[in-house]
Amino acid sequence: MADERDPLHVAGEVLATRKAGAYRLLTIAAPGIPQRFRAGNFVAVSVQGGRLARRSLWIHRVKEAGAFGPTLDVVVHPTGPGTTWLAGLPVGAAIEVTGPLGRPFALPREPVACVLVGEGHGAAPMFPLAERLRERGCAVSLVVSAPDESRLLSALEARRSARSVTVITGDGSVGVRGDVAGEIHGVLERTDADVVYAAGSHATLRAVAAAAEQRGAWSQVGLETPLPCGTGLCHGCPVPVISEDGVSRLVRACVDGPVVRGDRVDWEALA
Amino acid sequence: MADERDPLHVAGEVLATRKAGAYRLLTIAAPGIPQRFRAGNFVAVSVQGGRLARRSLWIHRVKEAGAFGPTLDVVVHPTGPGTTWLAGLPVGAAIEVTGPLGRPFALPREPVACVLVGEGHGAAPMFPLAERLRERGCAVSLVVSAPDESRLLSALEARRSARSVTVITGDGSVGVRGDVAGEIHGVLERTDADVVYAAGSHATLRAVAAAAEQRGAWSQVGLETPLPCGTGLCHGCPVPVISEDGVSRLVRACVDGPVVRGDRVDWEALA
Amino acid sequence: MSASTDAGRGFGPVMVASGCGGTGRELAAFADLAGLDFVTRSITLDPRRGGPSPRIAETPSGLVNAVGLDNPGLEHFLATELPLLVRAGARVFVSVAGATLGEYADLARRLSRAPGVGGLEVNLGAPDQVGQGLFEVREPFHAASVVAAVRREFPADLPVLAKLRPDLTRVVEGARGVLDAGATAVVIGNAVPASMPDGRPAGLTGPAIMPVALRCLAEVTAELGPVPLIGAGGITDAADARRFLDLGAMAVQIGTALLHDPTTVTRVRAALTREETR
Amino acid sequence: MSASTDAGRGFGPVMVASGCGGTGRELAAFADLAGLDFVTRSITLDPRRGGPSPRIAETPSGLVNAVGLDNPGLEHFLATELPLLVRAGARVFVSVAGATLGEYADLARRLSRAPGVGGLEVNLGAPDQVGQGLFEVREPFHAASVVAAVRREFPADLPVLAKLRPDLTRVVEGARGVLDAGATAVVIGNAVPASMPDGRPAGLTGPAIMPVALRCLAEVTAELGPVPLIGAGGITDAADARRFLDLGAMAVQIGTALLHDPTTVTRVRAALTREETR
Ligand SMILES: Cc1cc2nc3c(=O)[nH]c(=O)nc-3n(C[C@H](O)[C@H](O)[C@H](O)COP(=O)(O)OP(=O)(O)OC[C@H]3O[C@@H](n4cnc5c(N)ncnc54)[C@H](O)[C@@H]3O)c2cc1C
Ligand SMILES: Cc1cc2nc3c(=O)[nH]c(=O)nc-3n(C[C@H](O)[C@H](O)[C@H](O)COP(=O)(O)OP(=O)(O)OC[C@H]3O[C@@H](n4cnc5c(N)ncnc54)[C@H](O)[C@@H]3O)c2cc1C
Ligand SMILES: Cc1cc2nc3c(=O)[nH]c(=O)nc-3n(C[C@H](O)[C@H](O)[C@H](O)COP(=O)(O)O)c2cc1C
Ligand SMILES: Cc1cc2nc3c(=O)[nH]c(=O)nc-3n(C[C@H](O)[C@H](O)[C@H](O)COP(=O)(O)O)c2cc1C
Ligand code: FES
Ligand code: FES
Repeated sequence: MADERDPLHVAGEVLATRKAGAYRLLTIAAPGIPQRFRAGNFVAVSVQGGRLARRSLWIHRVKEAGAFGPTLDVVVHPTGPGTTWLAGLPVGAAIEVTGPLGRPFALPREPVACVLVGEGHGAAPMFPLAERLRERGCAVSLVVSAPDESRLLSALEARRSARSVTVITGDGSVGVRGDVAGEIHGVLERTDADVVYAAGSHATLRAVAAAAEQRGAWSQVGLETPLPCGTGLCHGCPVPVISEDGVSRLVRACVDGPVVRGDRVDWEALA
Repeated sequence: MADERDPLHVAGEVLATRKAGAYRLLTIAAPGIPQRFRAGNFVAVSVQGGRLARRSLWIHRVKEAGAFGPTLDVVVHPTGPGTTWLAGLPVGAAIEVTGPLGRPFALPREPVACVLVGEGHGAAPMFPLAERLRERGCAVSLVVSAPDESRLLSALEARRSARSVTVITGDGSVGVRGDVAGEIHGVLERTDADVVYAAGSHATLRAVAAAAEQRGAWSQVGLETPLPCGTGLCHGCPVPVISEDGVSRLVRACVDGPVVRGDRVDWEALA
Repeated sequence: MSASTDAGRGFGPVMVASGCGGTGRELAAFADLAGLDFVTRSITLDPRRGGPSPRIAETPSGLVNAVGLDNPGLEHFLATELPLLVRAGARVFVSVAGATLGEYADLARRLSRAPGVGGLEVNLGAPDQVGQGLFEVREPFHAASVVAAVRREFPADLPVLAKLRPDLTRVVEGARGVLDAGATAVVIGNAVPASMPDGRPAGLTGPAIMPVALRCLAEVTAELGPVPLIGAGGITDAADARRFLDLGAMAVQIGTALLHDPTTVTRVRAALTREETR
Repeated sequence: MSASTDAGRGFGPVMVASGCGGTGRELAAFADLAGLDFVTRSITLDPRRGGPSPRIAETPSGLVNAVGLDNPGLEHFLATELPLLVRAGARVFVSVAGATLGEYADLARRLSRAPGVGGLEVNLGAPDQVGQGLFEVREPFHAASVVAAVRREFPADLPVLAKLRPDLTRVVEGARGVLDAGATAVVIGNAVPASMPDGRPAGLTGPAIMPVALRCLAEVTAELGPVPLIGAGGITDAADARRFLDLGAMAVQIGTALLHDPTTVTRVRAALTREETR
């Protein structure tokens, strides 16, 4: 039953690694995965040494060329044992990767005005999304935010795909001092957005979804809830969503998400 | 109660690593341990990734000089997961080391004729032993043996300390073709040995002990039995020895050994 | 022992453990479902929402889970999940869990009419049976009565597996009881009762528990002789599987390892087949 | 609960678990024995040779051991091992194991006269109690009867710890029983019954079992309220110890971690002390 859209589990290799502020950017050879990528997909990687849960990472970029065939980039924020291990991997290290996983961002049929919000490493999937949207003729405005400059994913390259870029930091070290929740209304207003895409903390996504709803815009949010397996096997990643009929039920964040409609999330129950 | 003879548990570092046939030689900074070393001591190292048993290695050499103070060399034969991990450690790797552990080889008071038998990596402790014995004026004859050349620890340097060196390989790739059990009688005869030291497999040690006893020589054998902790804490390393009164009882290989009198081992029960 | 070994012919040797294969659809990307022995997550009569998040946490060489029997209920399962598995050619063992003997009987009766069901697995060892409102199987005779109730309602030519917790003090009596009650084989074992980091009841699975499951299997074999057993607990590769098979297990189940590497079942099956044909 | 909490004053918070501190002499190189709560390996009336080699094997994040109560017997222990520990200033808890109630009573009586003994620990959960010819403590009342027998012979002002296996189905009743029988505190838990790679009965210890021990401790506290408990199972650092203490344990014991890093007790003690004085 496997088809071309199905994820793969491959023995990958770290091809390059570089520091980007508080993050580490890894370029990984993961045969077959880049070819199937759509913006909003993630990969699940295995950590060594008796750690059984997978670690999920947004696919940040797919490079077509290269001696190794297509490769993928991920942005690693070392916060716990798994991400610290990942960030420390040397070039040449073997790494088990499963992907691309999850529902990607849904693209609008029409060339509408889009706002893309990336908080912290949540900006990672916004860059390839911006490119796809621009290819479709959408007007793309990018919002990147972080507590401080070191956790701000460089928006330099995104400027090519985006009409405008808004930078927000908690400490005001670059761009606007503040947070997404405080700025999002103004951005939506200015850009006259029809669609809002966002990835980041639950609180930020909730604020974005609410602002979009208020304006009558459509929102798609990429949730970061713990994904023990990432592949849909364990039922360990429940997200409460409200169906058309008003009933809240649980879906799996890894296969029914991580990207979901912002107006459908039962934010109260998600907590 | 800690005193200068007590072992230490230290955070060490791999300073150098080089291939030697099938083995890997590691030079390790393990502050305080080299200073306490006596030939026949071993170190217990920790392996990462949820492996709780220690791995024991003979201390092969102690170097006094160096920018890092005294260092120690070990010879690693990668056979299982722990030794394979060790053999693959890069320079700079952190490594937890406990040592020096175990009863060392007892040195004769008089400058007598000694035969030192090292089988495979069991030759590792024989080199520093040879040096100590020569310093005491003993006539040292060295026997190094292995299944083939790749597992033969180079006796080059030992030639300085040894009056004669006998090389035995199972496949005859260098030296005499055969094994220790077959050659040991002749060696003891030729060298007119008073004391025999040996380290290697149980079968080899048993043969050496028997040959020594037959000649009325004194034997000291370094046993390699599994040492779960290496420090005397677990009672997981029983070795049957026969006391003066003829009773066989169990001692701990790690603290009452690994070096024991060959004529005291209950070889039948050791199996 | 009234084990109907006929019904058990051709299991395994490798099965997907309950609760670790998703709905089957997701596993299809990593394993050929055709001919695969697939145990569903435990299905109850009514839908269950399962426990709150986080449901799964990492422990050294293990996972603790408090998934809490999240499942869509029998009806929805039959309508939306079973057909895909059957179409794909899997041999579907539906894991059942109930609050009363009546519920177990009901589940068995209704599943006996569902086309394509290959067998049942009776979950008798959820790590928090009582907290989850399941039939209390503290004593071995409770487990036996559940199996008897299920067996009565389910076609005799289809296997009924009885899944026990790897609890040394009860597993021998438990196995004897469920086999006498008509179980085709005994699955040993389930998760070991444990705690989530925040203290909620949970089940420990994965390589951490393998020596515990092996001991239970060995003890049952030592006490009851060669009876049909299926081993589970921490299997990650063919060598692990071989340890259970060497102790007399007719098959093994793989759970946690699939969450870490979804190709595990495929790999282990292939490796065991290679070994056999060598 | 007739727990004489007076006798328990000043334990821990960190103790050396039975069977993991050698004779004490070896640990002295890595830990200051003065003031250390040291539980000896289990001592029987007569010397025991213990099991054959290999006695200990590695499992993922755990060890399985079949040391088999290797010990020199009470007399030899009193003559050669106890004095060193006492001289070094350790608070010595002698772990006792016996084949009959009479043996337990005998051990307690003779140890009550030995100078320097700080308390007893009654081993009620060896992973292969029967195979090792120990008093069968399958049912909770058996454990209670052992503690009663020991308590009768041992000075009331000295603690008697009762060590139970982390077996969820019995630990609550077990704890209630031994506390009623006069135990000063309950130690939870011992090794989990498991298999050696070659199939021999063994006990699983180390980080692999920590979630199991925590669950048992939580369950006892939930059922019995705040009773004197000592936690053990897989502790390797202060954070691990804190998890047991936060659940209400008055102290913790460290075993397997000492085999991997003999300074563990020193490190954890120091870290907990630092936390407290902060
Ligand atoms: C869809 C998705 C995409 C992600 N993309 C990125 C990315 O591009 N870059 C990046 O640095 N991080 C990303 N994360 C977060 C990352 O997966 C977690 O930070 C990481 O798993 C934590 O592992 P750890 O061992 O470092 O920390 P620990 O806290 O020790 O993790 C322990 C367990 O909790 C889970 N967990 C802990 N925190 C989180 C979290 N914030 N989100 C999800 N699971 C968590 C882990 O998976 C692991 O099982 C993403 C998460 C999701 C769900
Ligand atoms: C006193 C002493 C000195 C030693 N010196 C050296 C040395 O200088 N160089 C070297 O390469 N090896 C040496 N060994 C052997 C080495 O300790 C083992 O080969 C190693 O522990 C095996 O670990 P592993 O993970 O590679 O293999 P595994 O087979 O996976 O080991 C599993 C367990 O069994 C034990 N074990 C397995 N084989 C042996 C063995 N032959 N001896 C002792 N324990 C074993 C290990 O400690 C471990 O706990 C020595 C052993 C002893 C007792
Ligand atoms: C996330 C998860 C969910 C599980 N759900 C069930 C279940 O619904 N019913 C059941 O009988 N066992 C369930 N189990 C137990 C497994 O089927 C299996 O018996 C156990 O995990 C031991 O095998 P393992 O170590 O290979 O995982 C679950 C295990 C996990 C990890
Ligand atoms: C090698 C070894 C020997 C042990 N011997 C005993 C013993 O003699 N008596 C006893 O009550 N517990 C014994 N135990 C169990 C420990 O005291 C402890 O309860 C158990 O190992 C759990 O703690 P840990 O995970 O910190 O090791 C032994 C454990 C090990 C690993
Ligand atoms: S993370 Fe396992 S099902 Fe979603
Ligand atoms: S190896 Fe643990 S006591 Fe000898």
